[in-house]
Amino acid sequence: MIAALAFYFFAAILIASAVMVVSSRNPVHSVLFLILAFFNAAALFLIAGAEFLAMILVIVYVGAVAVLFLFVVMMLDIDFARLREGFQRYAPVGAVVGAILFLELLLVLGSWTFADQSAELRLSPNPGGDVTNAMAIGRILYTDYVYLFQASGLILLVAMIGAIVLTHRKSTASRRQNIGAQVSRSGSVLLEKVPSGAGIGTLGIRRPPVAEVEKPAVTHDAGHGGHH
Amino acid sequence: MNAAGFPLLTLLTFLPLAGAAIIMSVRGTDEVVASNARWTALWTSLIVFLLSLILWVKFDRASSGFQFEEKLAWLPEFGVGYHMGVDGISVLFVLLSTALTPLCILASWESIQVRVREYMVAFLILETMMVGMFAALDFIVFYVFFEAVLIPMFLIIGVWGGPRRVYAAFKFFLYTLLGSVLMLLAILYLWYNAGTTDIPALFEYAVPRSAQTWIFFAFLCSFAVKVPMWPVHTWLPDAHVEAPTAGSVILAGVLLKMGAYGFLRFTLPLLPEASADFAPLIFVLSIVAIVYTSMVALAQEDMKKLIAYSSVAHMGIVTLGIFTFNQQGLSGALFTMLAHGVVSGALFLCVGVLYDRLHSREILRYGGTARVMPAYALVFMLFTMASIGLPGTANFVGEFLVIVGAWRINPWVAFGAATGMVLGACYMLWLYRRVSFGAITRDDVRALLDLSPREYAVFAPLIILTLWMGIYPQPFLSFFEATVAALVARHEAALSISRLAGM
Amino acid sequence: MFVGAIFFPLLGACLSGFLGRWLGDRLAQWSTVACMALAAVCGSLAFGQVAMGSHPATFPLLTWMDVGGLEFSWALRYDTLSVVMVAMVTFISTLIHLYSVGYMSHDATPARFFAYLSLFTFMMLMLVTADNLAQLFFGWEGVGLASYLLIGYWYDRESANRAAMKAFIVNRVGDVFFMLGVALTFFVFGSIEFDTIFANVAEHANDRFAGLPAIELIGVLLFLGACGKSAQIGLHTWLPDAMEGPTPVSALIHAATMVTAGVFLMARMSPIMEYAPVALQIVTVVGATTAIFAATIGCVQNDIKRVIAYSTCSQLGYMFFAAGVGAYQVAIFHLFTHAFFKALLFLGAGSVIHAMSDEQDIRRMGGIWTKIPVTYAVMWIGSLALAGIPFFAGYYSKDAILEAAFAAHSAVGIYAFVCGILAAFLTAFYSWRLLILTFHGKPRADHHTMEHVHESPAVMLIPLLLLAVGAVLTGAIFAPFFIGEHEHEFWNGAIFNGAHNHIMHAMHEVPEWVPLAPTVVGVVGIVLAYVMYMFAPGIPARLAATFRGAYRFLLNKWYFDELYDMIFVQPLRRLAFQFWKVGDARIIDGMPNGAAGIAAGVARGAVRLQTGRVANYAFTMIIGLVIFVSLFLIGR
Amino acid sequence: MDIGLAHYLTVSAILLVLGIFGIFLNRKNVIVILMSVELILLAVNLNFVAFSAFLNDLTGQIFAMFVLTVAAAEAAIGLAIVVIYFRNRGSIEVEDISTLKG
Amino acid sequence: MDWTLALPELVLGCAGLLLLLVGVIPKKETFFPITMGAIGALLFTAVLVLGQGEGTALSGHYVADSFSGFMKVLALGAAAVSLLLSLDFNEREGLGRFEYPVLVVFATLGAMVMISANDLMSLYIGLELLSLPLYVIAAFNRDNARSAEAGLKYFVLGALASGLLLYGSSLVYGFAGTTNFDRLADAFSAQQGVSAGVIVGVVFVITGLAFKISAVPFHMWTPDVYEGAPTPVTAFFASAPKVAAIALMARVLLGPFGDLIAQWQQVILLISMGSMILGGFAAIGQTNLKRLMAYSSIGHVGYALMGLAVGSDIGLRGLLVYMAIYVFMNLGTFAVLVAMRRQGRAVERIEDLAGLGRTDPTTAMWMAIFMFSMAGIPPLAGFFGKLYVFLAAVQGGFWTLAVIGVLTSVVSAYYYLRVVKVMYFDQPVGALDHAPASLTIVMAGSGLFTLLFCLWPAPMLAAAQAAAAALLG
Repeated sequence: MIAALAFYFFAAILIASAVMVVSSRNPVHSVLFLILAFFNAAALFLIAGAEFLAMILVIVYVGAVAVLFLFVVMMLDIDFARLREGFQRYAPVGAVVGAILFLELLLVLGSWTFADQSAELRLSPNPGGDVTNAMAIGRILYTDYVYLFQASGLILLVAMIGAIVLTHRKSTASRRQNIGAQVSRSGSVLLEKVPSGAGIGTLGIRRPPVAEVEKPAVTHDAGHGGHH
Repeated sequence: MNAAGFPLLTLLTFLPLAGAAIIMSVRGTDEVVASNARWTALWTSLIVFLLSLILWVKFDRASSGFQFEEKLAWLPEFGVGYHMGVDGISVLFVLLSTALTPLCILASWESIQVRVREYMVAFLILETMMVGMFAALDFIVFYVFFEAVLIPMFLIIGVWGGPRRVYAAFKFFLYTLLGSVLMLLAILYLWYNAGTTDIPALFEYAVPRSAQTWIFFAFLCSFAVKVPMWPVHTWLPDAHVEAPTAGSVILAGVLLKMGAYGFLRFTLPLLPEASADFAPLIFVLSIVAIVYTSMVALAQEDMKKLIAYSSVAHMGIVTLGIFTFNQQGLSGALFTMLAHGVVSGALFLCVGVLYDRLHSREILRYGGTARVMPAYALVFMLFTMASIGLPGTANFVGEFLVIVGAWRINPWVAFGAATGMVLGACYMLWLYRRVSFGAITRDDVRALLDLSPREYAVFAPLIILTLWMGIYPQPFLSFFEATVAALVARHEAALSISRLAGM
Repeated sequence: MFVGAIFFPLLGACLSGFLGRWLGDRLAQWSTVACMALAAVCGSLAFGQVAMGSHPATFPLLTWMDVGGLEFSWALRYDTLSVVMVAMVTFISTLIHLYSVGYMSHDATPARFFAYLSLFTFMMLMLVTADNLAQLFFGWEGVGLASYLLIGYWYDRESANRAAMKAFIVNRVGDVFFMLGVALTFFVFGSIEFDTIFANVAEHANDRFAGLPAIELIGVLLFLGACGKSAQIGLHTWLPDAMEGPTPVSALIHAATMVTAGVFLMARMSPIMEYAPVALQIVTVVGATTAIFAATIGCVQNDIKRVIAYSTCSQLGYMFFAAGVGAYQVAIFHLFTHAFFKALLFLGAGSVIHAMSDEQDIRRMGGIWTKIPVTYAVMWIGSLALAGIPFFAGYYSKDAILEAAFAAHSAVGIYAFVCGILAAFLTAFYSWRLLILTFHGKPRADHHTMEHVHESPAVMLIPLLLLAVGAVLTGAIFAPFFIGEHEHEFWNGAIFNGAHNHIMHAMHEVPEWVPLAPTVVGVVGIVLAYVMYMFAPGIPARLAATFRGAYRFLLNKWYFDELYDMIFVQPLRRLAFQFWKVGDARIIDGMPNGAAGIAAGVARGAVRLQTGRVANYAFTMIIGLVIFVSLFLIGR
Repeated sequence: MDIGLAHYLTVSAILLVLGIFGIFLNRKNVIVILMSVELILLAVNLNFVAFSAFLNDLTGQIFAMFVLTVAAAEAAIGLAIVVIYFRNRGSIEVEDISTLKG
Repeated sequence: MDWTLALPELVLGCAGLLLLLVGVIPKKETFFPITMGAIGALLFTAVLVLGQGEGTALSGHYVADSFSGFMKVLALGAAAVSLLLSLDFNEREGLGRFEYPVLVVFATLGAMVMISANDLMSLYIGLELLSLPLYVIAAFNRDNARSAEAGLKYFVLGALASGLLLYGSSLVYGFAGTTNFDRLADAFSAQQGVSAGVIVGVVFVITGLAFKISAVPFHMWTPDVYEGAPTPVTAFFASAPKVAAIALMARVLLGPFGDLIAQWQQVILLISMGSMILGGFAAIGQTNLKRLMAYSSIGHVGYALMGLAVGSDIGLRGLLVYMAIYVFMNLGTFAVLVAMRRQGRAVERIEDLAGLGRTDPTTAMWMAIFMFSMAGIPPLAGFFGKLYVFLAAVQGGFWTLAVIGVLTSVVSAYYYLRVVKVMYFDQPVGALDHAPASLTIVMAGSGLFTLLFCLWPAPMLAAAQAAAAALLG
C-alpha cells in the first residue's frame, strides 16, 4: 500500500516535472525540472527494486549530465525574454499525434503477459536471495557483458574525443612572424615633397605602392558558401 | 563451334570496343587526335564489316534455327548465359549495323570538327551495342545491349546535336527508358517462371494465358516506343532533328529496327495468343501511324523532321506486317525494315549533305539545288523515289509484301497501308520539289558545290543496295524465308493448341 | 533481239544520264537516238516474228521474289499484245527522240532530257512485256516516275513542278487500287503471274471475297488503277496540266504510250475482265463519259497543247469503252493508230510552238500557214485522222469502236455509242477550230514573233513526215490483222474473249448507217468549225456570252480541279497542320511534357517539405512512426 | 491495490510522449530538445527497469545501464555541438537552425 | 576462448586506440600518417574478416557468419576509401586533424559491432558507437556554420531516433523476455500469436534503423546533413554506416523477427516505396550536387529495401548485391565531388561541372559512368543491382513495388542525366583544378568496377548468395 502510494506520488511529480521541462520558458528552469524528474525516476527505480540503477541515475545523471546541461545553458548566454511564438501553431496537431501514440501504446502495453517460455528464454535471471542488486549486476556486467562493456567504454572515449575536437581550440590568436614575407617585401615607402597649398585636386590621390596581397593559405568556409 | 570456326559474333560485337580503346589512347594535338580517331574508327568499322560478310557467305539459308552460336557461362545459377547467335531474322540486321557504321563515320568525316575522338568512340560503342543486341540470344544480354544503346546515342545527340539538343536527348532517353523498364519486369517474370533467359529455351516455355496479356503490354511499352508507334512517336522527330547526320542515320537505320526486331523475336514467339488478341489494336495504331504521321510530315518545314515523320509512317507498315502473322506480311516487314534502314539512312545523309554546306535544314532555305548540284539531285531523287516505294527500289518489295500479307487478314488494313503510298508520294515529292526544284533565289544556294568524292563514296554503297534490294531482293529474302516460315508455323501451332484448349 | 528491244533504251538512258557530262551534249543525244533506233529495229523484228509469225515467247531473267508461295520473276513476255506495244513504242519513241534533237537544241541540258525520254521508253517496255502483275506495276510506276521527271523537266518553273507532282500523285491514287487489286489477285489465285492467273480464272469464277464476287472486285480495282494512268474522268486532272513538259514529252507520254497503259492493262487482263461483267459495264460507262466529257472541254480551250491533251483524254475514253464492251482488240487497234496521229499532232503543235517562239495560246496565233507549210500539212493529216475521216488511220479504229459499242446491244453499249458519236462530232469541231485559229485568219501575234516564224529543221520534219505517213496508212494496213479477217491468227490468244463474247464478230454485222455515222458527224463538225471560225468569227464570242454559265463550266474543266482542291487538298493541308500543331505538339507531346511538369511540381512540393527545421523533421518522423504503428494495429 | 507493470509502462509512455512532444513543439532553445531526448531515454529506462523487475531478469537493468552510459556520452557530444553551433551563429534558437533546406 | 572470433573488432579497436596515442604524442601535424595508418588498419581488419570463422561468441552478443563477413568487408572497404578521399580535402580545408581518422575508425568499429550484433544490446551499443563519431565528424568543420548545423541536426534527430529504437527494444524485451536474437527467434517461432507489444516494438526498432539508412519518412536529415557536412564526411555517411544499418536491419528483421514477416513487411514496403518515390522526385530541382546525392541515396535505399521487403533469399541477395554496387558507385561519385575545386576553392553546384567533358575528359567520363550506373542503365553495375532486387520483387509477386520501382528509376534517371548533360552538353565555365592522385585512384577503381562488373559478376553473386543463405539459414 505504501509502495503504491509512493509510486503514485513519485510518478505524479515525475510527470509534472517532465511537463515543466518541455513547457518552461526558461531553459534553466527546464534543466532544474529535469533534475527533479530524474530524482523521481530514481525513486521509481527503487520501488521496482533496481537500487543500483537508481543510484547511477542520481549520480551520473544528476551529478554529471544534468549539471552539464545547466552549465551549457548558463554558458550560452541566451536571451530568455522572447516568447515562444510558434508554440501554439503546432500544438493542436502535435497534441493529436501525441495522443494517438499514447493511446496506441496503452492499448499495446495493456496486453502484457508473461511470455510462455520466458523462463528458459531469460538470459540472466535475477539470482534473488541474498545477492544484492548491485552484486548481481556486478557479477554479470564484467563477464557476460564484457564485450558491450568495453564497447561502451569506447563510446565514452569517442564522446571525449568528440567533445574535445569540437570545442577545444589551440590558441591560434597570436600571429607568428613571417620572416619570408618580410624579406621578400617589394614595395617601399616613398618620401615625397608635397608643395604646400596643393590639394588633392592638383596632385591627385597619392597611394603607396601596393604590395602583393597574400592569399590566406587556408580558406575556411570556402566550399560551403554557395548555397544562399 | 559455329560455322565460322571462331567466335565470330563476339568478335563482331566487341571489336569496335577495341577500336574505341585505341582511339582513347591516342595522344597529341587536337588535329592529330582527330585525324587518328577518324582513320582508326573507319578502319575498325570496315574490318568489322568485312568480318561480318562471313555471315553473309556462310549463313545456312535453308535452316530456320540459330547459327553461329556461342555460349559462355555467365550467371549459371540464374540460368543466364552469354549466348550469341543469329537466325534469319537477325543476321541481316547485324550486317545492316556493320554496314551503316563505316558509312556514318565517313559521313561525319568533315561535319564533326569538335571532340572528334569522343564522337568516334561513341560511334564505335554504339556499333558494339547494336551488333550485340541483334546477336544476343539471351534475354538479359539482349536487354543489356538494348538499353546500353541509349548511352552513346544520348551523348551523340546531346554533344554534337543542334540547338534543342538537350531537350531532344532527354526526351529520347527518358521515353525509351520508360518503355523498356516495363519490359524489364516482364523479362524478370519470364526469367523467374521459366527458370532461364536463354531465348531458344524460352521458346519452349508456354507462357500462361493470363500472364500473356500483361507481358504483351510490357513488351509493347518498350518496343512501341522504340519502333516508334503512334502515339509514342514524338521523341523521334525531335531526336532526328537535333542529332548530327550520322546519328540520324543510325537512329533511323538501326535503332528503330530494334523495336520491330523485339516484336519479331519475343512478342510473336513467346506470346502467340496475346499477339493474336491484340493484333487489331496494332493494326489500328499502325494505320493511324501511317496516315497521321504522313500528314504531319506534309506540314513540316524542316527536312529532317519530315523524313523523321516518314520513318514513323514506314515503321507503321512494319508493325502492320509483323502482326499479319503470315509469311508475306512478316517477310515484308523484315524487308521493309532493311530497306528503310538503307533508304531513310540515305535520306538523312542527303539532308546532311545540304546541312554541311549551308547549316540549315529549313526546306524553304533551299530551292533549285538541282541546278547547281545535279549529281546530288539525282541521288536525292533516287532515295526519294525509294522512300515513296517505287518498284525497283528497296522499299517497294517490303511494302508490297506487307500489303499482300495484310490483305489476307483484312482488306481494309491493306487499304490503310496502301494510303501511305499516296501520302508518302505527297510529302516526299513536296520536299523534293521545294529543295531541288524551282528557281534559285539565294546567292549562297547558287554557290553550292556538288558531291565530293567522299560523299560519293558514302552514297555509292547505299545506291547499290537500294537498287539491288529492289530489283533482285531474293538473296535477302532467302535469308529469312526459312526462319519466317518456321515462325509462322510455330505461331499457328500455338494458336491451334490454345483454341483446342479453349473448346 | 527481244531483250535488246527492251534494254537498249535503258542503255541509252544510262549513257546520256550518267555519262552525259563527259560525252558532251551532241554525242549523248545521238547515242541515245542510236540506242532507240536499235530498239526500234529489234522491236520491229520482234513484231514480225511474234505477231506475224505467231511465235509468242517468254524470257525469264531473274527471280524477283519468292516468299511463301508468292513467287514471280523478272521476265519478258512476248505475245502479240506486248509485241504490238513494243513495236509501236519503240518506233514512235525513236521518232520522238529524233524530233527532240531538233526541238531541244536550244535547251541547257539536253542530255538529261534524252536520258529521261529513254528511261521512260524503257519503263513502258517493261510494262508491256511484263509477265506478272508486279513487273507490270514496276513499269507502271516507272513510267509514272519518268513522266514526273519529264513534266517537271523545266524545274525552274513553278507550274511545271506543280504539274509534275500532280501527275505523280494522281497516278499514285490509281496505283493504290492497282496494288490492292494485285493483293486480291494473289489472295484469290495464289499467284500474280499471268499464266497461272489466266489458267485458273474459270475455276475461281465464282469465288467471293467479303461478300462480293472476287473477280469483279479485281476487275474494278485494276480498272481504277488504269483510270489513274489513262486519265479517265475523275483522275484525269493531271493530264492537261502535264502539258507543262516539253512538247516531245507530250507526244510520247501523253499521246502514244503512258496514258495507254490503262487500256493495255484492260486488254492484258482480258481473261479476268471477261469474267467480270459488272466491272466491264463500269469500264464502258466511265470510258464513254470521259470521251464526251473531255471533248466538251476541248472545244473551249485555248492552249494548243491542252486542246490536243483533251482530245487524247477523249480518245482514251473511246478505247476504254471499246474494252468495256469486250472489244479489246479494237481498243488496242485504236491505241495503235491513235499513237501515230496523236504523236503527229503533238509534234506538229511543237513545231508550231517552235515557230511561234514558245507561244502556246491559239488566240495569239493565226495567219502562219504559208510560213510553215509542212507543219500545216501534217497537222491537217493528223486532224483528219483524229476526226475519223475515211481512209485515214483513225477512221478504221474509231469506226470499229463505235460499231462494237453498237453491236454490244446493251444499255451501256448504247450509251457509249451515243457518247461516242457526240464526241466524234465535237472532236472534229475542235480539231478544226484549232487548225483554223492557229494557221488562218489575221496574225494575232506581235510583230516581233511573226518575223521569226520559220519552218522547223529537217531533224524535226522527218519524224513529222514519217508519222504523217503512219497516220495515213496504219489504219488501212493493220486493220485486217487487228480487227479484220486475220484477227484470230494475229492475236494468237493474247487477248481472251469469253465464250459468250461474240463482239468481234458482231461488230461487222451492224446496220449500214452505223459505220457512216461518225464520218457524217465528223464532216458536220468540220463544217461547223469553218462556219464559226473562218467565215463568221463573231459567233463563238456571242455564243460564249449567251451561254456564259456553260462556257465557264467548260472553260474551267467542269471545275474538277477546284472541287478536288476543296474536298481533298485544302482539308488535307489544314488537317495536316492541325495534326502537327495540335495533335503532336500539344496532345501527344503534351503527355511527356505534362508528365515532366508534374514531376517538377512534385519535386518542388517534396522539397518544400524539407523546411530545414529540426522540429518539422522530428514531426515527420513521429508521424511516420504513428502511421506505421496504427497501420499495424488496424491491420492486425 | 497493487502496483502492476501497467502502471510503470503507463508512466513511461507518458514520459515518452512528453519527450516527443517536447522535441517538436519546442521553438525556442535547442538544449530543451536535448532535454526532451533525455526524457525519452528516461522513459526507456523506466521500461527496462519495470520489465526487468517483472520478468525477474537482470538483462533489462544491464540494458538500462548501458543506456545511461551512452546517454551521458551522447549528451556530452550533443552539448559540444550546440556550443560550436552557438559560436558560429550566436544563437541556438530552434527556428534559426534552418539555413540548410530545400 | 571464444573472443578470438571477434578478433577483427578487437584488432580494429586496439588500432584505433593506438592511432589515438600516436596522434596525440607528437607536436607536429600527424593527420597524414594517422590517416594512412587508419586505412591500413581498416584494410588489415578486412583481411582478418575474410579469414574469420563462423559462430556466435561473447555470451551470444556477437555473431560471425558469411553475411556479417560480406557486409563488414564492404563497410571496412568503404571506410578506408572514404578516408582516402579525405586526405587531400581535409588538408586543404584546414580539417587535417588526426582525430578525424581515429573517429572514422571507431565509427567503423561501431559498424562492425552492428553488423555482428546478435543481441538488442549489441545492436544499440554498435549503433551508438557508430553514431557518436558521425555526429562529431558531421560538425568537424567547426568553424563553418553549415557544418555545425549539419552536426546539430543530425545529432538531434539521431538522438530521437535512437530513443525510439531503445523504446522499441524495451518493448521487445518486455514482451518477449529476452534480447538475444537467437532466443527471440525461438520465442517467435514457437509461439502461436505474437503479442502486439513485440510488433510495436519492432516498428520502433525499424524506425531507429530506418533513420540511419535515411529511408522515408525518417530521411529528413539526409539532405541537410549531406550538404552541410564536409564532402569526405558525406562520402563516409553514404557508405559504411548505410551498409551497417542495412545489414543490421536485414539481420534483425529476417533473423529474430523472421517469423513475423507478415507483420513488418507492410511497413518495409511502405518505406521502400516512399523512399523510391521521394528519391526520384525530390532531387529533380536540386542545384547542389551533395544534396542531389542525398536524395539519390534515399532513392537507392528504397530500391535496396525492396529486396528486404520481399523477404526471400533472392530478395536478400538482391539487397546485398545492390548495396555492394551502390557503395562502389557512390564512393566513385564522391571522389569526383571531393575533387571539385576551382582555383583552390571547393565547389559543389551542378553548374560547376559545366564543360567538364572538355576540360577534364577523364574525370567527366568516370562521373558519367557513375551517373549512368546510378540511373540503372546497363551494362553498368547499377543496372545489375536493380536487376536483382526487381527480380526478387517480381518473384515475390510484389508488382506494385516493382512497377513503382521501375517508374521512379526513370524519373531519377532524369537528374542523373542532368549531371551528364551539364558535363558534356554545356559550355565550360572554367576548368576545375586537377584532381589529386588519391582521388583519381578512387575514381578509376570504382569506375572500372562499375564498368566491368558485368563481365564477371559471378564472384560477388556467389558471396552474396552465401551471405544470404547464412542469414536465412
